[in-house]
Amino acid sequence: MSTLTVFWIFGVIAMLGGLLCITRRSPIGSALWLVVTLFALAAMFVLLDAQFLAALQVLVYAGAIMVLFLFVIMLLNLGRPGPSDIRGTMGIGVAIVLAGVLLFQLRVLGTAAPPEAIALPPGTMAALQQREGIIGSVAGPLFDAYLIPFEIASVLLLAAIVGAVVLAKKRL
Amino acid sequence: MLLGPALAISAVLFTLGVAGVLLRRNVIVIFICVELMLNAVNLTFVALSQHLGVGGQVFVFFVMAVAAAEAAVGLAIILAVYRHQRSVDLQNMRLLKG
Amino acid sequence: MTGTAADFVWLAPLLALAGFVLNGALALWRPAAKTAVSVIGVGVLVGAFVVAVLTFRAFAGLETDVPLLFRYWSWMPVGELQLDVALQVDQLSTVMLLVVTGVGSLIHLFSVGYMREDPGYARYFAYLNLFVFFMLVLVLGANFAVLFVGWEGVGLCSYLLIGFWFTETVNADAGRKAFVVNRIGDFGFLLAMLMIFWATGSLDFGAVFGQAPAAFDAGGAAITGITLLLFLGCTGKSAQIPLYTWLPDAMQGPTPVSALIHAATMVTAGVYLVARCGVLFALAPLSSAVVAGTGALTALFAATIALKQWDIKRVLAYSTISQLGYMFLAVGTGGAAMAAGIFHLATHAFFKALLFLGSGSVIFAMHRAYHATHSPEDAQDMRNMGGLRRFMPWTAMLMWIATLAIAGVPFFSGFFSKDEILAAAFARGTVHPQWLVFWAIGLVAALLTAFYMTRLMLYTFHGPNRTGERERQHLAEAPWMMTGPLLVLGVLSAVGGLLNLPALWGGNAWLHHWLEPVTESAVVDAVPPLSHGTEWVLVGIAVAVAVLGVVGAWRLLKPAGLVPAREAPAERGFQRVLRNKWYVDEIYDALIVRPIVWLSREVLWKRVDQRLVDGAGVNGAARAARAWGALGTRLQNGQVGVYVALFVVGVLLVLWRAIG
Amino acid sequence: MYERWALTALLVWPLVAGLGVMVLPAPRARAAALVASLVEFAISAPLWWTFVPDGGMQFLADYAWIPAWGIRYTVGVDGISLFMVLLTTFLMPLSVLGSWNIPRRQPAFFGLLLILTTGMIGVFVSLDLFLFYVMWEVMLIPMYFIIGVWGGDNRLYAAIKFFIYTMFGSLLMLVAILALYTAAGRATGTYSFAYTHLLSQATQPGPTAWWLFGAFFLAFAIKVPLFPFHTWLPDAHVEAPTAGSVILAGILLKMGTYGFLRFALPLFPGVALHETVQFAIVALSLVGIIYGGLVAMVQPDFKKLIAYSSVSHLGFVMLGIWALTLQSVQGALLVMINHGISTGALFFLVGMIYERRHSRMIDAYGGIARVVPLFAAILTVVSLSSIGLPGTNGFVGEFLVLLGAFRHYPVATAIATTGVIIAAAYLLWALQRIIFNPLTDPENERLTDLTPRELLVLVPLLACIVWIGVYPKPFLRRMEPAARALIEQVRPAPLP
Repeated sequence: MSTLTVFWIFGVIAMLGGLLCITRRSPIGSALWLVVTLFALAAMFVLLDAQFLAALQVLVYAGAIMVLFLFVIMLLNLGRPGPSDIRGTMGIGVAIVLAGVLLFQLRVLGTAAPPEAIALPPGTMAALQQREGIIGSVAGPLFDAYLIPFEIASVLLLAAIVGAVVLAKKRL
Repeated sequence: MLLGPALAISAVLFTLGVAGVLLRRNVIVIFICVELMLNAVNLTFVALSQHLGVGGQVFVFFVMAVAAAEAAVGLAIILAVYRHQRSVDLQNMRLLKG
Repeated sequence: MTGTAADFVWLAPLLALAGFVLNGALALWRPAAKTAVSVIGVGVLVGAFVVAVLTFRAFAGLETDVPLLFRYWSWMPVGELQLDVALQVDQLSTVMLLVVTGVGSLIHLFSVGYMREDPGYARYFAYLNLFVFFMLVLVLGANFAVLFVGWEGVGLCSYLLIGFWFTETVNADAGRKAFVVNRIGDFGFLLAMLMIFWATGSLDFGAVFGQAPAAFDAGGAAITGITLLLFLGCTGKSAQIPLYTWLPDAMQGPTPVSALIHAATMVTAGVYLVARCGVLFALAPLSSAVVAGTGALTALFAATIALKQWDIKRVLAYSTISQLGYMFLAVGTGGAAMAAGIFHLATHAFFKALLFLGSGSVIFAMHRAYHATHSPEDAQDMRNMGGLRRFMPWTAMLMWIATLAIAGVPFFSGFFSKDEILAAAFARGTVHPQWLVFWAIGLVAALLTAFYMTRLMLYTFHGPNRTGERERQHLAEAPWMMTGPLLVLGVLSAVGGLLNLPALWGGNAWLHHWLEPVTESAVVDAVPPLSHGTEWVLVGIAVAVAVLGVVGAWRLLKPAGLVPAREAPAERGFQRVLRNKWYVDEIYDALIVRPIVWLSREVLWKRVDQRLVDGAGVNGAARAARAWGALGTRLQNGQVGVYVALFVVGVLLVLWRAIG
Repeated sequence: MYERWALTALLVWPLVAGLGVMVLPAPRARAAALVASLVEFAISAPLWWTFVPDGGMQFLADYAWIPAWGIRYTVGVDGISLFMVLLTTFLMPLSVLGSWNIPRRQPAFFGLLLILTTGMIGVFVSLDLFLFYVMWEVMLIPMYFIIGVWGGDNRLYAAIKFFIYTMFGSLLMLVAILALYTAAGRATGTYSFAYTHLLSQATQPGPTAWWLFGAFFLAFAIKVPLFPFHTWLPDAHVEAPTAGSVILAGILLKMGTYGFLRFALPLFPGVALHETVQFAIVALSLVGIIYGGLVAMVQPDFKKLIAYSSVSHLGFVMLGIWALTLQSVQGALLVMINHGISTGALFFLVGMIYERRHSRMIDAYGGIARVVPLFAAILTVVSLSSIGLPGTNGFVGEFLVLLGAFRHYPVATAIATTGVIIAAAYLLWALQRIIFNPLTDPENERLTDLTPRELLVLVPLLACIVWIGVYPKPFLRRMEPAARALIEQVRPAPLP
């Protein structure tokens, strides 16, 4: 099986997961199908020479963020199937039309490949990973060129933590 | 080359996310759909980083951080609203109306 | 600067102004200090008269034909326009100066007695002094703008004095009417000034009159327009057709005011202006004819109304309008007749002031009588008088002198001046036939004048008394403070003709020669002098007319048949039309005043301003904006789903641009 | 030295003082405001003596403000703006004194009044269009609050109407300023808002010039106000407190005519003197004169009457400006000053009687000259000045306008002159119904005459009325070179 075939298999899984994610009636179903999509994406990341991100995807996204979602869903006791929250015919129509137009536009944009001039020669990433290590190749720029955004991200996370505590607590 | 398929899949995932947001009224599900859209974008970043340098992967890293922050705050808001409204249905939330 | 007393001519207006300031201050803060008010009020006028006499003597001593110019300060220096506050002393202004201050002094003196009991005594003298100030500015001003200051200023004082007893709506209305009607005339004056300035580049009398023959085509549209506009100003100030209607109403003011402002001085300002601008009128034959024609017509028209008035002051008011008509006939005739016009102005100032002050005495006595018995009768209605000569012999005698003078009975002052005007009109008529018509109209008016004046005297002083049994005991001659000035005016009315005794009567026509430097430039075209024979015939006709009027009235009217005002029946037919002054006031009101007020209120304000501009335009725009806003709030319904959908649409639109 | 800091001090001092007054306790605020405004007047007074008539723009101060966009702080005065600045500083102490007993929140009121001064002076002295625009807006806000907080019953409507009206015009003006800025920048490579810079670039006519002139025209015409943009004025005048009305009439309206003189005419001479534009503006001025007068005649509310009379007076100013002769432009400037003085005095008088009787309706009065002779005397004098009686200031201005305008527009001037008749009709009629006629309402018997404080407000105005009426030369001498320069700039060749 060529890489392409494997890639497409995971791609179909991801798309199916996404479709089911948005159509399941139960929020828990949606969340779990999203997890499926996330795993498929992690596999695709590996195929795209981003092994470190793939690991992060599984650990942080599927592992931490989605658990948070499930936790809240269950905390609010929304797990049992209730009346559907999917909109009526009108809403579905609007959604389909808008989504269709968007897909068309994205496809048109996607076919416009990046100009050759700025594109790196094939295999550059693999060579970089050979030289610096899988993690090192990402960590290098992260603590060098992107140091300040990195620090700001940490502040953002701190703020988010404080904000979440403030918002979620019943009484300060 | 995986760029074309990656972009196509990413477009479909993003569209699914948008459709989900438009389709659902449950705030948590809408949130999930937003996560789906974020991931679709992540896929694009990763795919393009193969061609344009490792910066794309760094962006994905940041997206994850932001998504985590967003999830924390967003879910806290949902909790607060739920306490007040006893519902997570968008139709019951009209706080934006003046 | 001449080094003579004429240099101090500025003292005359300044004294009057000082009187105004002092009396005005007293009026506001010490209204009860009547003695001080009298001393200041009369004192400044006498002082001004002394200045006038000294100025006159000094100027006569200089024997110059050139006016004396006194520039005090630069008023409006803007580019080509160089206006100074400047006074001018020449033959014409000295005559006016003497008349204004002389007659003014007498009337001030009379007022001390007449107004003694009035709570507004100080205010009255303040206004009167202010009037004299403006009148002196008017006659002394060396350019059109300074003249205009006086011109409007006297209008202001007239307004204030007519409405002196302002708590009566009629009086306040009359004052306002006088001012607004005068403003219509001033509109003409202003426009004329603008045209003069852009035609000659100056507003100074000397420069304008010097350049006028070169700057204007004789008889051209420009000069005709200017002079007609100036004359519009005169019709306002001097109460000529069509703007005369304010003067009869002006009788609402205190009687000395009527004597000073509305008979002797202010209303003659128009005559003065035409005489002053004789050069300009000489260049515009059409305007001169209009002036003379309007004068003659007014003389006749006003005389007809005077025939049927019962209010003693109204008769005199219409008589004034009529006499002013004569003066305009004179100055419109131009040349030597200018001097005749000024002559009549002076004699009229004497006898009409006397008549008004005499009627003031009568009203004073009547008022006192009615006041003593608390009777509500009208103290000015001649039907309530009758036989007063038995109670106030001095007043009766003096008023008879004035009546004979105004009627043109020989050897009284009015005889000479009126005769000269008619003779001049006739002489001009030998060249321009339309003047013969004016002459004829003037003659008819003279007949009516004699008639209505005799009627006034007859009803007031002769026949049985109709005042009432109880009131009769209170009738008495006015105090000497008031009769004294009457006496002086009586003498002047009798012998005023000596001022300008024509050669025909062995005189040397002094005024005529004195004014020559001013009038000689105003000669329109050579009018052959009348032969002595013709002149004698004209004199004969005039005397016959006067005598016919007096005797006719004496024979036709039966004062014994009159009943007091409250019992009098209403007039019928043509008499009623005359009684109601040809309904001119009503016609003006219906055709001009009411439509304008209606247009302003109902159309301009309520429709255009409130409905159209503000309603449809401004608030309409506001409503439209609000409607758009309402559409907007429909979107902002708080449904997050809708927001998201719109957001997506927005993104799609942006992407559309990105695709190109 | 004085030359360099005078104008800046005039701008900064009231702002600082105003903020200071706002935090003072109520009883002391008004005294402090009075002192502050007197200091302001004292700072401005030497301008009168040190101004050199032939010296062009003077008292210049020029500092970089936002250099990246070519925005500078440039201020200066010439013979046109000098009098507007002096009029402002002259009226401010009187306004403070005239609103001595204003109810509610005195510190805020007097503080706003002082801040307003900064805005008004700023408008008149700015020589940088951006600064000008900023000042134009700065003046708007305090006025909005003055009307909206301390006004009459319908104050909110009036305040909002005033605000939106002015804002509408001024935003268009901002667009036009920016367009001028970019156009001049493209043409010369120097991007600057400086008045002189834009002036040197703005002479080419063309379709853009028409649009830009239109925007400026609208902004200024609303402010003047020219018919049919005048309807904010009666409402604002009537609802504003006394000091607000005085400042509105005395100074704010002059910003419109000043704008025409300083910006609209010199920047777009080609458009401004185009036949159609000339005709339209002269016609609108005439409509203002006649229409304003006629509508004033039938107003039952004395303040409204004065408001409409302002429309009429400002019509004369516009006529004078557009006639562009030395006499008419100087006359227009004088009418601007006179209108500030006379109409200001009228508003003060109405305010004083309103404080006693709480009515602005003409019908509520009648015959009060007997009760309050001093008030009646002053009201009469001021009314006469407003209708242009010779010997008062009103005459000099109107006469010069008419005289100058007659040269180019004889027919229009003849029509405008009828305004003189109408003015007499409406003001004297109102005067009669207020102070003359029978005294019918017993409430009017109890009116008290003017207090010394009120006299102190009115006497300086009366003095100016007589001074300008009798000896206007000091004014004319100072404004002549500026007027001449303006005319030469706008109308290079005199019309035939």
